[in-house]
This record gives sequence, C-alpha cells and structure tokens, in this order.
Amino acid sequence: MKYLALYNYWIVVIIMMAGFYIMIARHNLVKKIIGLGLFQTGIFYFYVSLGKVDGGTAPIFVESLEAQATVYSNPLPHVLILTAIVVGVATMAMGLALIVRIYEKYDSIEEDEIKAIERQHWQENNGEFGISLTAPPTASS
Amino acid sequence: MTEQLVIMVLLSFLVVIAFGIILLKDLLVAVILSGIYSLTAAAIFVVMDAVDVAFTEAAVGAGVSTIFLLGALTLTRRQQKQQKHNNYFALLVVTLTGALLIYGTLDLPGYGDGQSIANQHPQLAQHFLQKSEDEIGIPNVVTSVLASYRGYDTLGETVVVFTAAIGVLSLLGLRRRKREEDPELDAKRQCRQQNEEV
Amino acid sequence: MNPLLALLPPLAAIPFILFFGERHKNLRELSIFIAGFVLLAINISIYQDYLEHQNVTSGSLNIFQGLTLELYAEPIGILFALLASFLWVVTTLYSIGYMRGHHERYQTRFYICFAVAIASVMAAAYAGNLLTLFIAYEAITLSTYPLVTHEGTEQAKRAGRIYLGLLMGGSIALLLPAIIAIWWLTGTLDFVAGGIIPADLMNPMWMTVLLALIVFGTGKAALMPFHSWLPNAMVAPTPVSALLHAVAVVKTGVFLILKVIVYIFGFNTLQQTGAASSLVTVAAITILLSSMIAMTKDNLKARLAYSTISQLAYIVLAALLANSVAVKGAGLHIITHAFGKITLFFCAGAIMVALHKKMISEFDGIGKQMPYTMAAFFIAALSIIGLPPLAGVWSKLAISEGAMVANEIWVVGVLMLSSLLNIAYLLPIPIRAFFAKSSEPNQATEIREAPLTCLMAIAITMLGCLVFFFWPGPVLGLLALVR
Amino acid sequence: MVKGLQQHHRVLQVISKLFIPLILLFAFYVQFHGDFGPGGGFQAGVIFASAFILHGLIFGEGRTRLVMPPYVLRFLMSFGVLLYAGTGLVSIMMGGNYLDHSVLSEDALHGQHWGIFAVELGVGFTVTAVMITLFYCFSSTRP
Amino acid sequence: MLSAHLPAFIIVLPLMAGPLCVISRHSFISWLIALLINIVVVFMSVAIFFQVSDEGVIRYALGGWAAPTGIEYYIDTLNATLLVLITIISLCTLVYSLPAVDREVAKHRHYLFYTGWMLCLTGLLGIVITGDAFNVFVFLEISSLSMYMLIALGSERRQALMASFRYLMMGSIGASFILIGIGFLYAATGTLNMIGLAESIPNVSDSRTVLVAFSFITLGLLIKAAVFPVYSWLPNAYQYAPTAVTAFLAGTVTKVSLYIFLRFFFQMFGSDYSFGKLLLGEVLLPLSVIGFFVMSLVAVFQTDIRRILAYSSIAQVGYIMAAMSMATHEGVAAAVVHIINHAFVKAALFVAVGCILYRLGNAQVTSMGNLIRLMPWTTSAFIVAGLSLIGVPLTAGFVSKWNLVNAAIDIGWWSIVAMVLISSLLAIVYIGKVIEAFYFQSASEEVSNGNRAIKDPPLMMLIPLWTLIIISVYIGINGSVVVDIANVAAQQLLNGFGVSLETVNTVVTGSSK
Repeated sequence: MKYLALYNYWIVVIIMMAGFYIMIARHNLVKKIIGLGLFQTGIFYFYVSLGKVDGGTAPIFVESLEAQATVYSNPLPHVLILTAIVVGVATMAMGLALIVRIYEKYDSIEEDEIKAIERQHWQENNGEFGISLTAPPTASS
Repeated sequence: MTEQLVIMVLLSFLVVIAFGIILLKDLLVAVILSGIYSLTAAAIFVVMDAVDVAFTEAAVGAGVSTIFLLGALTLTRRQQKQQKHNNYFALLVVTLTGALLIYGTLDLPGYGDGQSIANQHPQLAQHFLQKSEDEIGIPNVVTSVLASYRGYDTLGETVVVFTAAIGVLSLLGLRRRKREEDPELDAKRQCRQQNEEV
Repeated sequence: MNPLLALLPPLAAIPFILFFGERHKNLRELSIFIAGFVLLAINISIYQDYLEHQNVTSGSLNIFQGLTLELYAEPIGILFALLASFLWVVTTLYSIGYMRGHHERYQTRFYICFAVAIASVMAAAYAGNLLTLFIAYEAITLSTYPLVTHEGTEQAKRAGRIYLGLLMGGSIALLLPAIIAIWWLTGTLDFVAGGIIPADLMNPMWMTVLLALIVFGTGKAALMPFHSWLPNAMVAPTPVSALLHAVAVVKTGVFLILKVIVYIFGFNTLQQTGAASSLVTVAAITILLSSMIAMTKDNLKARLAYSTISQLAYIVLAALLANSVAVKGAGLHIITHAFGKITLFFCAGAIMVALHKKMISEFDGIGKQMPYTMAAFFIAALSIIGLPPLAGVWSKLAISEGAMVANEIWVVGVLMLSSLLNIAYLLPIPIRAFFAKSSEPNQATEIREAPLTCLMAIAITMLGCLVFFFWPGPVLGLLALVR
Repeated sequence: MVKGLQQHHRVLQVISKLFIPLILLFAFYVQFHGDFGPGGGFQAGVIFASAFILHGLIFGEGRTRLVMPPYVLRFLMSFGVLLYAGTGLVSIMMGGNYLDHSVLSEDALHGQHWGIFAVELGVGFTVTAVMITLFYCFSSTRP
Repeated sequence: MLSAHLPAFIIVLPLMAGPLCVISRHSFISWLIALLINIVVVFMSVAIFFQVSDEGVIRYALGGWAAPTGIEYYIDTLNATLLVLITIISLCTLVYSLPAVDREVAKHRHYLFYTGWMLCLTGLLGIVITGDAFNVFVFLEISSLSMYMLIALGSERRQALMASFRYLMMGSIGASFILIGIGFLYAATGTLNMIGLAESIPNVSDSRTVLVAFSFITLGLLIKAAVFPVYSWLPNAYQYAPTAVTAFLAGTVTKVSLYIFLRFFFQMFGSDYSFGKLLLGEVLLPLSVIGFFVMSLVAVFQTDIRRILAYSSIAQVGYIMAAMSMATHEGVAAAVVHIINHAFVKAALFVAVGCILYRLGNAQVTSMGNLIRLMPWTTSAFIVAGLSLIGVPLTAGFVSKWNLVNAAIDIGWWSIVAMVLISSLLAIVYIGKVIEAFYFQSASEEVSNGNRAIKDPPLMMLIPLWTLIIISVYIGINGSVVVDIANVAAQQLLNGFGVSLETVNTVVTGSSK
C-alpha cells in the first residue's frame, strides 16, 4: 500500500528524466528547451504532490464550506511553484531568443553542426581562434 | 480513489507525450505536443487542488510558451536533424539520476498524506491555513502567502520576468518594420497624423 | 640604526634613475653611486651599532597569525650586507665602462632592476626570521629575472625560463613546505641563537628530509642537481654575472642555508641527530663534479660558473658540518670567494668588451694586449685556489679545520683534491694568455685594455683579495660573535 | 504567417475584435478578484498580454505597436517592478519592516489589503508589459 | 532608525536601479544611476559588516513575518564579508566598464547592459544575504538570467551566443537540481528556513529523502561553481563575454556558489552530517585535486590569456573545494580566505586583460609583444596579480596558500600539500608564459606598424584596476585582516546557527502578529 502511494512520484520522476534526457542527449537546441520545460514541469508536480491532502480542497476559504470542518491542501508548495513556473518561462524566453540569434549567425540550431563550424573556423584561422572581431581600436578617442 | 485514478491516467498520458517529444523529429509537432502536455498538466494541478498553479500553467505553459516556441520555430527551422547514434552516456546519467530520485521517494510521505510534516508544520502550512484569515483577511490563502508571507519571493519572481524581458530585448531588439511590408498599416499611420493635425 | 634604512638607498635611487633615463647617463649613474655610498655608510653604522649594543632591529610587521616581517642585524648578515653594498659600488663603476663599451640596450631598466635586487639582498641579509628571508629570496629571483633575460634573445629567454623555473619552482615546491612544516612544528619562524628545533622533536630521518628540502629547495645555492640555472644565467651582461651570480644571488642561497643551520636547527640538534651527514656527501660530490665539468668548458663565463657552483658547495658543506669553526670558515669563504670570483668575472667582461672574445681557446697571447687585466685575473685565480698570500687560503683552512672538529677527515681530502682541480681549470687561462703565441700576429703587440672604469673596478676587487689575507681580523672578529 | 492571416481571414479578424475586449475584461477580473478566487497579478498579466498577442497575430504586430507602443511597455514593466519594490519602501517609511503591508493603514488588515493590491498590480503591470515585449521581439525579427 | 533596515536597502536599491536604467534609456545616464547606487551599496555593505561585527548576527524579518513563517535575512560575518566583497568588485568593474562597454557593446544596448548588471548584482547580493533556502533559488535565477544576457552581449562574436546558451543549459540543470533538493528537504522537514532546516535535519538524518536532497543540492552547486567534471560552461563564457562582465563574473559568481556550499553543508546540514556521515569530503577531495591539477595543466597550453585565466579559475575553485573538504576549522577558514583573495585577484587580472584588449583588440599570448614598454601600468598590474595567483609572498595568493597548506598539514594530508605546490608550479608556467611575452616577444605586426596607438588605457580603466591590485597587495601584506575574518566565519559556520528560533538575536523581527 505504501508503494501505491508513491506511484505518483515515480511517474513524475520518469517525466523529469525524460526532459533531462532531451536536455543532455538531443543536439537540437529547440528540443533542449522543450526538454527543459518537461523537466521543470516534472518538478512542479513533485512539489504540488507534496502539498496535496486526501479529501482536501483548494486553499480558498468559501463561506459555504467554512461551516463544515474542511480540510485544505497545503498552499505553500503552490506558491513556490508559481514562482518556479515564472522562472521557467523566463528561462525559456531567454533560451529561445539566444537560439534565434544563434541561427542567424550559424545558420544551424544543431549543437554538433555548430561545433563542427567552430572547429572549421579554428582550422581556417590556423589557431588564431580568438582574434577579436570587436571594433578595432583605431584612433582611440 | 477516483481522484487518484484520474491523476494516474493523466500522468500516464503525460509520460506518453514526453516520450513522443523525445522521439519525434518534427519540431512543430513537438511544440504542439508540449502545449498539450502543459494543458494536461494544468488539469492534473486542478485535481491536486492547486487551482492557482493550474491557472498559471494553462496560461503560461499552454499559451505563452507555445507562442514563443512557435515564434522561434518560424525564425529558425522546423526539422530536427537525424541523430546518428543514441547517446548512451546521457542515458546512463539520466538512469542514475532517476534511480537516485526514486530512492529518495521511498521515505517520502505517501501521496495525499495529510499528516506529513510538510502539511502539518505549525509555523508554515498550518499557520497559513489557520491564521491567514485573521492576519491577512483574504480568502485565497495562496494569494496571502504569495503577496504577504512570502511577498519577497514574489518580488524576486517579478524581477526574474523583468530580467527575461531585458535579456530578450538585448538579444533580439525591437526592429522597426519596413513600411512597404504593410500598406494598410501605413494608411493608418497617415490617418492618425491627419487626425492629430485636425 | 634601523636595518630598514638599508633598504632605502637603492629604492630611493630608482626614481632618479628613471627620471634621468638614457638622456642624462652621467647623472643617472651618479645617483647610483650616491645611493651606493649612502648604503655602505648605513651598513657600516649598523655594524658599529651592533658591536656596541648587539641588538639592532627594526619594528616587526604582523602579516597574520603571528607571522611577521622583521629585520634584525646579526653577524653573518652584517658581513653579507657590507660585502654586497661595497661590491655594488664597485660593480656600478665597472658597469659604466662595460655597458657603454658594449652598447647595451635598455640600460635604465638594467639599473632599476639592479637596484631592486640590491634592496632585496639587503632585506635578505638583515632578515629577522625565516619568512622575511624567504620573501626577500623570492624578491631577488623576480628582480633578477629581467637581468638574466636582458638581451631578449631566444637563448636568453630559455635561460630565463630555467632560472625562474628552478629558483622559483624549487623555492615554492621544496623550501616553502619546509618553512610551513617548521612553523607548524615549532610555532615560530624566528632566528634564535642555538636554534628552535630541539633534537628530540622528531625522528632523525625526518629531520634529514626537512633539511634536504631546505638545502635543495634553496636553488640559489646551486647544489647539484639544482645547479643548471647558473651556467644558463651567464647569458646576462657581465656585471650581472659578476655581482649577482658570483656574489649577491648565489650567496643569498648559501646565506639562507647557513642561517637555517645556525639559527633554526642549531648546532646541537644537528650534531646529536647527525641529520646533516648525508647531505655533506652531496656537497662534496658537487664540489668535485662541478670542478671537473668546469675543465671541459671553453667559454670562460661558463667555466667560471661551474667554478662558482663548486665554491658554493664549499660553503654549504661547511655549514652542514655544523660547528662554529666550520661556520666561521663558511662566513669567511663568502667574503674571500666573493672578491676572487668577482675579479675573475670582471676580467672576463673586460676581455669581452675590449677584444670581443668569449672562448678560452681564443685567448692565446692576449696577455700582451691586456696586461693589467690578465695580471689581476692571475692573482684572483690564485686566491680562489687558496694559495698564500691571498685571502682564499684562510677560508679553506678554516673549513678544513671545521671538518677535523666534526671528525670528517675525508672532507679534508676532498678539499685538497678540489684545490688541485682548481689549479687545473683556472691557471691554464693566464698561462695561455701570457705565454702562448697569438694567432693574430699583427695585433699582438698593440695594447687594447678595457675602459678605465673597468680597470679601476678590477684593481679594487683584486686588492681586496690581498687585503683580506693580511687583515682578516675584523671579519673573524665579527664571525666570532655568531652564537 | 502573419501576412496570410491578414489577407485571408476576415472571419478571424472580426471574431477576435469581439473577443479581445472580453479577454481584457477577464484579465481585469482575474487581477482584482485574485484575493477571493484563483488568480492574481501574474495570471492577469499573462491574460492581458494574450489579448494583445492575439491582436498582433491577427492584425500584424506593426499595428499592435500603434496601440501599445514599445516605449509604453518599457515604462510599464519598469513601473511594475518599482511599484512592487516601492510598496516595501513605503512600509519602511511607515515604521514597519520591508514589505510589511500591515503598517500601510491604521488597521493591519486594511494595510494588508492595500499592500497586496499594490503588489499584485505591480506584478500585473510588469508581466503584461514583459509578455507583450517578448512577443514583439520575436515577431519583429525577420528570419 | 534606517540603519536597522540596511539589509533591505542593500537588495532593493540595486533592484530598483534596474528599472530606472530602463526608463532612462540613455547609455551614460544609466551608467551613472548604476554607479551611484553601487557606491551607496558599498557603503551600506560596509556598515552592515561593522554592525555584524559589533552586535552579532543580524536577522531581518521581511514583511514583518518572523521566520520561518516569512522569509528572513540572516547575516553573520561570512555573508557580511561577501556583501562587501561583491559590492566592491562590482563597483570597480562597473567603473571600468564605461569605456570598455563603449567599445564592446552596441550603443543602443548600453542601458540594457547596465540594467542587467544591476539585476545581476541584486541577484548575487540576494543569494548571499538570505536565510531562506527557497529564496536562494529565486535570486540564483535572477543572477543567472542576467548573467546569460550579459555574456550574450559580447555577441559581436558569435561564440558568445553559444557560450551563453551552454551556460543557460548547464545553469538551468544546476538550478533545477537545487530546486529538487529543496523540494525533498521541504518534504522531510516542512520548512524552508535555513535555521529551521538546521534544527529539523538531525531528527530525520536517517531518511533517504534528506540524503537525496543533499545529493541534488550538491550536484546543482557543483555545476554552478564550475567544479572539475562539470565546468564546461565556464571557459567559453569567460572568453567571449564582454570584458567587464568577465571580470565581474570571475570575481563573484562562482564565489557565491561556493558560499552557498559553505552555508548549506556546514551550517544547514551540519558538518557532522555532510562530512561525518555522508563522506562529502571523500567525494569532493578527489574531484577538487584532479580539478586544480588538470585545469592548471590545461591552462598551460592555452593561447588566449582569457582562456588561461578561465582554466586557472576552475583550478582555484578546486583549491577552495579541497580546503572545504577538510571540514576542519582551519580548512574552512582557508577556504574563506581563498574565496576573498581569489575574487580580488581574478577580477584584477581580467580587468587587466580587458585593458589590453581595449588597446590591442585581441588577447592572444603571441601578440603581447613589447607591451611592457607600451602599456607599463597595465602589464605591471597584470604581473602583480599574476604573482598573487602563483602565491608569491607579500601577495594575497601567498596568504591563501599558506593557510591552505597549513590546514592540510594539520590533518596530515601531505599528498595534498604536494599536489597544491606542484600545481602552483604550473601557475608559474602559465603566468610566466604571459609575462615573458610582455617582455620579450617582438612586437606583433599591428603594434609595430604603428598605425594604432598602443598605450595605457584611460584612467577610467586604470584606477579600478589598481584599486583591485592595491586591495590584493594590502591583503598580502596585512593578511590578518582576511584571516581573522575567516576564522570568525569558520567558527560561526562550524557552530551551526548557534541560535535557536526562540533565542533570536534579532535586530528587527516581526511585529507581535
């Protein structure tokens, strides 16, 4: 019976790990971002599951329910997860913007292709890899 | 028990979607799937009594995130390249991490256990549920905690969103449209100018 | 007088050197002279102070956890400081002629680094505890690095790398852990008469390891197998080789070993545990081996470098014998060898400036072209070999005596053998110069001496060799105060 | 994508014009009813933004910019953060700790109400502005 | 009265500076706003530091809700010191950034740059000051997101984008792991407050939940601190970010992660649990030793100075980790000392490299020829800081290394002593390589062509550079400043939180609600 109660957690772990796998194994950058989303959603379930109380209701006081002795679910994980969701979407937006710029510069969103381009670039420059493309310091003012 | 069954079914559904995302090469489909995934997630959150979370997940995960992902896809490409071989190292890492996590769950209080320390902590969970009405006076405990008890976290959260906007602005910028792209828009601008002159 | 003052003149000269630069060479070098004389005066007054009060110290600066920086005058240090500051003046005199005659570049940088090195040597000489000495030691390494690589050629850069690698590497990898271990064991790094490590503190084997860490970690003492930086460093301009690599730098190394043996371990501890005896063998091997290598070298400066290694090993050996007689010999040898070797280097430099010759095989007949130089060379060589009436004899005698006291008779044999080897690699040079037929007959009769300032410097140091034979009293008197 | 919608989907345009006010209204409801039911500044902000995003998708982002110009958004998102952080500073001025809403009014409960209202409004402003800005950024970039 | 609220102001002011910069939208004005706020914050952090050393630990209840119900700040000697450290480094690099950013970032993005900077500062200070485990995560994300953005602003070179993306991926994995860990901790104890956690963990220390929480937090922090096997985000990020950002990043970001390490493992979990029961030391020690050894070796073979310094940074993190894994008072103190010293030294080095880049346009060792004469002030600053990295006496690095070696000897780890010293030798090699190039390399073509004015950078860049150098040399000469602080901090860390929730040594707590 105890393990039945943990079944939820285990599925959540599988979901998290699916996301994690996409993040580290897939070369496609957009896929990585989607994977990050899956991973984080998994964490959200985990938190929210912690706060669930059997037979409870959402932690909003309603007059009609107040009369009966109502059990409420724990609101704290919900609050934490609201914050985490926002963090997640912020990270995702940032990542996608980076991907768009990377595609502009490399014409690819596959990590291994980009690595190959970098390597080629290195070889073409005969080791002068780090030569700066920043504005040349002409007549500094 | 029905509740538990619903959750189990939905979670299993999520697993299927997650594996679909791993395997599919078409990024557009993957994005749509992740949208569905978020919507399902929102449903699960409702069943788990986390209505605020569900609301947010539906709005953000299924809504805004999907739009951003679609936007990024239109700006890049739709197909994922075929990967030549499976990444066994990644599989190993993931398996180990997952095994560690499952090992950790063994001592967790069972799902829905109202007596767990997390749900019974007198200064946190129980304090919010029992005293927030007297201390804050609003019915939605989540809002009380969010905006008052842990208002500082929410300030941080707002700053995170703000940072993301700054970051994307600095990366992509707001580029001006060229006029000829949208003649209708041009007409409107002129119209507006005329109005101002009048 | 506060020993801290001894650091000031060389440092104070730097702004002047910079200010005058290449445009006012004479003023630049004048300022160095003034600094040199002031420094000498300060050192003499510290010496006199010491004779009166025997307690000359600067305040101490606490770094952390009881680690302090402190300057403190004691006999060996005073002797060393006097020696270095006197020879600085002489060397400056010499380098005016040499650097100009040789048209060296970046003379300003040269003089600045030189001044910093001298200031560091002063700090080392008056170091009041092992940490201060270590810091000064590192400062000397760093400030002389630009001097070694002065020419900027590929060879100079390579030499610089070896120099920095062996000296700094050795000091950080071996010396520093030894210092930390001493601090950890005894809770202090102060130089205390009679030493701070009691004989029963640890197993004699560990004591030997600790001592070996210090002796080998002090790369400047050039004990084999940590010697190879010294011949390499000879790419530096000759005044550098002369003052730094025959006197100041290398002597700082042996000075550190001497101080550690006298004031950290103490004679009693070493005599009781016998921790030093195996290292004496290493020093003896170094003496003989480097003398033999010296014979194979055709480049004069390289030959002198190996000779220096051998002579430094004398001092290390004397220190390791761990008795007051031998230590007196070590102190004396610091002085006598300094005067002898610097003269030899000066001569080598003079030959380079005047005739552009570096190889001994090219020296045939140059005695007629440079009679004064070669005469001085001859005298200094005799002093190094240890023949009366020259100063070298006293120090060799004292070391032999110390060996007898320590009951290590075989060391005397080593010294004898080494003297023979000295004769074998040093004397052929003046003989060749004076008696061999020149290969360039038409120039053979023309006198082409080095610049006057060079000759003056050579004369002064050569006289030193003589003076200390007849008048070693003050030095011996000072060394007798070592407790 | 945008252009296609513009030219051929009159139906969508008409329907969205009907819907956008409703969405905005709902956003206001979520914003101000967050104390009593689910929702709050963040959710309201996203919904509010989604109305503009819908407008942008259907009528073209350029035209949305006329309605909601970027400089307004830039100000709005900054203002939201400042409002939130400023509420806390006001608490300090009134003698409480940072973000202690109960000192904002004579009565602690009223103070909490005011504080939460201001704070949620700040979140709402910022989130609305940020989401619309992000949409602009992505849609104004040309592949 | 306001002095009681300093802990709140020190976070809120830089936080509000961000939006203000956005509203101003002007490159110089936004810099000015950032600068002014930063100066104020420096003074505040110093004031807090003295408050802490005079009156003891400060606890500040945010929202007036006494912990653990609400969130609180918990400030003791360790994080008060880190506040000072971060604000000073931020100030120095911010001053430096005005001319540097002008060159490296497009004009219309300057205001975004300074906004990001202020937000990053907020994030770092927020992490350091807080006493709430979940709050750490929130502010970690603020600092990380702004860091991704700041790195990507070096995007005149496309590698910066990829570097930023990799950092984003690694950073998100790290943050997610930390989030999982905090979740497990919450499940096991029901609280999020660090003191509350410290009190509850001994009761549940046998629980597998806490074990897993511990492992995930460790993994997450290892990634964030760029410890040996999971450092891969760092070299590219350091190399391609705008130079001012690199200096700021190198001085602070990994240090803050290490701070969380100290706070969590010594104080929250308690060293008995982390090191006694779970043998964290046995795991960390090999990683850190291999880390500092291998990374020093890798640094030797790099050709770009920034890359040399980046690998050296990973090596230095290894030293700090090694010191921590001793889990003794001396070890922890040595770690704190090195955190402080290395922050100043590395920031100075990166600022110096930035100055060279500013004039020369690249940072390849091969093009450093003749710089000692052309840019004497910059190169000599680099040399002084480089010597500190090696650990030459009278520099800050020596104080660090002395403490580290001494701590190792104290528990008889002679092999560690040897490894530390050998890797110091490698430091001689990689720093020596650069110094040798300064001196002896013949001038590169661009320089000798003379069509570029290669000389010392403007004073705006030199002054912060030399401020950092002087601080590090001062620490080297008067090391007891840092060592004393570190000893107090180590004592506080090893004593646990020392105060139970009832006997709060509070400056400002919640009202009587």
